[in-house]
Amino acid sequence: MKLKDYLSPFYVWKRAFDKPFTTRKPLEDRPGAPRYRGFHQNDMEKCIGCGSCEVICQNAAIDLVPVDGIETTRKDSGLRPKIDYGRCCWCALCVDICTTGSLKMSNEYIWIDSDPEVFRFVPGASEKPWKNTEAGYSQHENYTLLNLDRIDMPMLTPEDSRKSFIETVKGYSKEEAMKEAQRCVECGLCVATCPAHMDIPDYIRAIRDDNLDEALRLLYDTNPMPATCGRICTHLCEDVCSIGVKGEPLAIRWLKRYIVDQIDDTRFKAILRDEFKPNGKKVAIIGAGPGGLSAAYYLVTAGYSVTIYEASDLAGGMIRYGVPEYRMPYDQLDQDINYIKELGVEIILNNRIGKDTLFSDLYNNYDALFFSTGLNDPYKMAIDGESLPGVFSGLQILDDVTKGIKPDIGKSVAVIGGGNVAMDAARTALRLGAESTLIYRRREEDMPADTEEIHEAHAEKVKFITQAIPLRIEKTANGKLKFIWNNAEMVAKEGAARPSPIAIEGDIQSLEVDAVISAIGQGADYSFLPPEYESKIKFKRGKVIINENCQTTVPKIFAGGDIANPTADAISAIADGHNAAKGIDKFLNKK
Amino acid sequence: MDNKEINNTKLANEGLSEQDRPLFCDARPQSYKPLGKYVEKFLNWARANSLWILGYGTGCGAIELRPLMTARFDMFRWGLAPRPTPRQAGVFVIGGYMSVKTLKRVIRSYEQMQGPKFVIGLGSCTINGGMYWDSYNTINRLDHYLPVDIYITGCMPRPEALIAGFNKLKEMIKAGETDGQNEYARNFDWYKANQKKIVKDWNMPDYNW
Amino acid sequence: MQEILNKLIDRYAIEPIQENRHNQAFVTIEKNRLPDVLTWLRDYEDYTHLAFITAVDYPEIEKIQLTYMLHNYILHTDLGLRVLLDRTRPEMVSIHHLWKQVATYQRELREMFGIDFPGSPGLQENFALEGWKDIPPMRRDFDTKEYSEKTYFPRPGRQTHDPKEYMKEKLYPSAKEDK
Amino acid sequence: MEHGLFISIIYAFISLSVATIWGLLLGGIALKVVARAHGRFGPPVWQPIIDIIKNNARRTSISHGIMYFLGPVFRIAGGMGTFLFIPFIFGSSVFGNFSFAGDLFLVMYFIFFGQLGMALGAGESGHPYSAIGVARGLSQMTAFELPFALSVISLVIQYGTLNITSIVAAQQGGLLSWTLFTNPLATIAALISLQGMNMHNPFSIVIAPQEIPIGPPTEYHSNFLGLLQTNRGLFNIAKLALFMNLYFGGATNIAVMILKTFLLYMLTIFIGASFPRFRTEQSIRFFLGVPTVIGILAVIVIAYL
Repeated sequence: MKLKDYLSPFYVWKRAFDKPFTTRKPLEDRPGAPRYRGFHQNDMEKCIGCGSCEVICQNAAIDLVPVDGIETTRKDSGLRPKIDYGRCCWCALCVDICTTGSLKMSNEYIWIDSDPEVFRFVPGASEKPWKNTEAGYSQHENYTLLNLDRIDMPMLTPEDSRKSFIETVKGYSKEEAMKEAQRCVECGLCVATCPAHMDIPDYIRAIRDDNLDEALRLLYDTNPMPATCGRICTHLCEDVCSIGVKGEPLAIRWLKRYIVDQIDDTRFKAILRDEFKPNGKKVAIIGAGPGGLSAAYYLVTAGYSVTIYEASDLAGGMIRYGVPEYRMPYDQLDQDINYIKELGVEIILNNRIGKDTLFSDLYNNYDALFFSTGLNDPYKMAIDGESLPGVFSGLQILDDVTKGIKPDIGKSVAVIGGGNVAMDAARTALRLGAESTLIYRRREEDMPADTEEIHEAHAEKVKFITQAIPLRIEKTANGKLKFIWNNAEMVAKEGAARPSPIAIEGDIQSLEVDAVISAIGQGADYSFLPPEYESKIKFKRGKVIINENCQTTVPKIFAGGDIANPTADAISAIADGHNAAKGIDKFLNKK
Repeated sequence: MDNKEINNTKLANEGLSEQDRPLFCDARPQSYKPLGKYVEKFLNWARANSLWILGYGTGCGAIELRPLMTARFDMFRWGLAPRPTPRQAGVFVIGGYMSVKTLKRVIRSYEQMQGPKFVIGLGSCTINGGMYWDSYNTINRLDHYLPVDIYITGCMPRPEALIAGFNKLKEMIKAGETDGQNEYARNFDWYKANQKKIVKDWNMPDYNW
Repeated sequence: MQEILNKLIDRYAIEPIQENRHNQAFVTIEKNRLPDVLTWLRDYEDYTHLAFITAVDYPEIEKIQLTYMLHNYILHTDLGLRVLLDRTRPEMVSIHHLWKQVATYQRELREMFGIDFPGSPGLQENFALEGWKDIPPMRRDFDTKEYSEKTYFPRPGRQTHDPKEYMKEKLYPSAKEDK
Repeated sequence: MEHGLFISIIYAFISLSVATIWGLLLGGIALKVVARAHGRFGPPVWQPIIDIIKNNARRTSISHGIMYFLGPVFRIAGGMGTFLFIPFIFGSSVFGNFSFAGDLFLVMYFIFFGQLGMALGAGESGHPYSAIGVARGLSQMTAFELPFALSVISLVIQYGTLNITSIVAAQQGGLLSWTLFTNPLATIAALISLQGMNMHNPFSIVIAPQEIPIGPPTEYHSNFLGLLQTNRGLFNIAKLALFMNLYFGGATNIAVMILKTFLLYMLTIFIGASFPRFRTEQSIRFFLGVPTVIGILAVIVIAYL
């Protein structure tokens, strides 16, 4: 050994005169990194309680619990994640999966207690020191575990679609549907919103598992017209879809359609295994629309013998006569109706109650009555010139086209209104070879029509004139109609839910068209009800008052569909039909 | 044993052969009364400022104890020091999950420590199983087997959290709130029943001093 | 790699061969030929290093698959030898005479999968589980979650709600008696 | 011994207390100094005292038998014995301690005595690590005693007395009359064995905490450990005082004593913190090599030149 080997170790003492490495106060001086994953934070307002965090947690650390002050609404389950820090391993999968981005992690990491029971809290609700910490881990902008983009639905191009009545939407292929189904987080928020409370997550899972038979059974549990609803449903479910908070909601409607599209209708009976024992009781249904058909299905599967009285020459009601073929091909509607017929439901067509058969006869001959006659009496605009030739109602046009009559609308039309009927009428007019202009009192975002409808109408080059208050219709010298309106501005009124249009004085415009189609809504037609029943059944603002079993104030009479519910769409009518069937069953079995 | 109130309730010491029994402890642990108020206060101050940690890494959390000894954290300046033998140590840091096999050794080590002794449950696993909650061989909650004075949640907690935990433990010792030793003696039968339910081959004395 | 595989095919007519990477392959061989093949590989083909033995349980086909992973330090290639054992009474020839340290693996496999290696030293000693009485924990029909909940009593007080059911209860309780 | 017995006891008690506390503080200072070399702050200097209080305040303690019980007693008896026959401060009536003609031999015996007692006690605890530690400690001790004994023999020849007080008195003629300068070879041999006696690196294999948890005292706890720790302070200062007296001219007042023991202790720390650890056979080989040769040379030089 050299002398150097003995001396060099003493070099270590040089260190003694340098500044020590030690952090004096590690607790204060060493906070977590800006993206350190510490204890959770949750934005209570943003969170919708979908429970994706609970499902993804590998350690079963998350419970969903009700929290004071959080109400259950359509878009919010009212539950909030409660995290067990005796389980959590701070992997942040819950943050990455969060459908709203409300769940975050602070960079606080110190929590010490002598009681092991306290290490659970609801982030956002409990007052913790890290509740409002800025730094911490949150979802990365460009990275999410969710699939936010909807699988594109193959559609006809607007150029092609406006030329014919061929169905615009082509439907998903198997790959597309399974891919789309995989986006679902199975939170189940949609079930409460669906008027029929369909088992949406379950049938989407069945699609994912490629078990379409099971999926169809799930559909028929709550909805006997899936082919119809798969096309024209107002899909309230998609509005509340948790994926929709940050991205595009799941195409629940198209997935439903996919199930029915994939299964040959001849196999329905084998798959659904609808078996029932007739119980000898008879129920009459007025109106073969979705409400009536739905009630008929559930009644007949409960063993009742059901007769439907329909005034038109084909069943389907507003779905057949109010929805144009490019949205709702008639063969698909027939598929739904035929299955119900197959089960033994008798549909008597061309039989208008009050004219061909008396309401009192039905009342006396059947054990129970259900009517779901729908809204088929178009509202009047109540302006001058409304009765001029060339002024049609939207329903009239759609009805004519269904029946194969080509209405005389010329080369240009003005459609008044902003609902689905107005859209349908405008787009139908396009297909009949006319230029359509849509005129609406309020702004575009106020339109009651589905956004998809509005979007497609735009794509198909329907002209939109908004904030226009109709004044009158005049006949011009060259045989055309002149539609005159007053431009309006939107004024928010105190206490009103939405701003209302107020005419701007003097700002009057006009448009020359060949025809004017008014589609500003419809009312119910109760002319089939004899006065003695009409007086017994209670109404409110033109709608029948029913209880939760769809029972009217006359115990034996049940009602549902557009005439009773506020949403006035097919799925609500179907739900009413189902409820009425259950109500009738309860009512008749109690006796 | 220099303790007057010794209770000679004999233990069964099952699992030991007849000739081995006298070699091992056959008395139950005792409860101890604190000395006079001010004396105990002074002694508690000394206990709080000289915490010797049993350096037995029971789980992944043991790795969080190591940085404390480095120059960065320098735990010695708070009177903390690792101790290689349970006889001399006063704090048992349970570093996270404990398998059944480790639990057996931990029980033995804990009982060999001389009172007053303190237990720190480090990490989520000691509270409710943590990420090993559904494992066939790791326990879910530590407080069923040992009296735990404080828990530090985390998976794993950073060394800073461990420091905070020691600070809290010190405060509790100074306030005289930590009485794991007596709690263990009082609920001895309950702890033993829990331990024996898990540790299937109990081939050691019922109590290891 | 191909060379040794060809030799294996020639000498022992072993099929099928699954090649994972250019330097890694797996072959499935008969149970009673394994010691032969291992000895030959070790003594003549430079597969001197037994990296590990491991097992996979396949209840679907009622088999337990044992894999012996060999490494050649000269060519730096890995060769995995697979053996299928009957699941009801899994038993395998011990190879501790080839590699002494194998006894430890065999102890572990006996404990975790219940595979018997007659003659292996210390086979009945505890490995990680002391006094285990249930079915071997690595068998696929062993439900570890259920066992854990039964044995280690998780902390009570946890309760969760399903958003779907909860919303039903809150928003449309009338439909409760559905289905 | 001009005082009565009672006074002597009181003086011895005071002397012991001051020495123990100073020894413990020195230990604390050493911890702090070493911590600086590690780049950290280290515990407070009174940490060893707190540790002793804590250990004595332990509620339970386990005995493994009579010898086990006596181990720490032997140890502290060795420490006290060593200390009480060394003049802590030369000429002081309180710190002068006991002195008689052959006290150098007695002190050297006491240095061994504690370790042997400890070895017996630790052996009875039955812990294998204790046994390993004891084996290592005793074999290392025999090795470092050899150069120290040679150095002392050289001193005895040089001063012609076995009385420490006389040796200190002989060095009182200024700096150059210290043994350090009059007999440098003996001093060097003794300083090397001091490093081993204090069990600082590179001779710390005995307590090697990483390999054999803490060595001989593995099983010692509570009051037993408290006693051992008290002795560590006392025995340390006793050895330092002995070296101060034999080689560095002793101390005539408390300030000089503090300065000299401090510097002497820092020397061992200075070396200890720099070097890694020898294995047992390495350290034995080391002590029986160069230091022993230096010791023999010291004896030869003093005796025959």
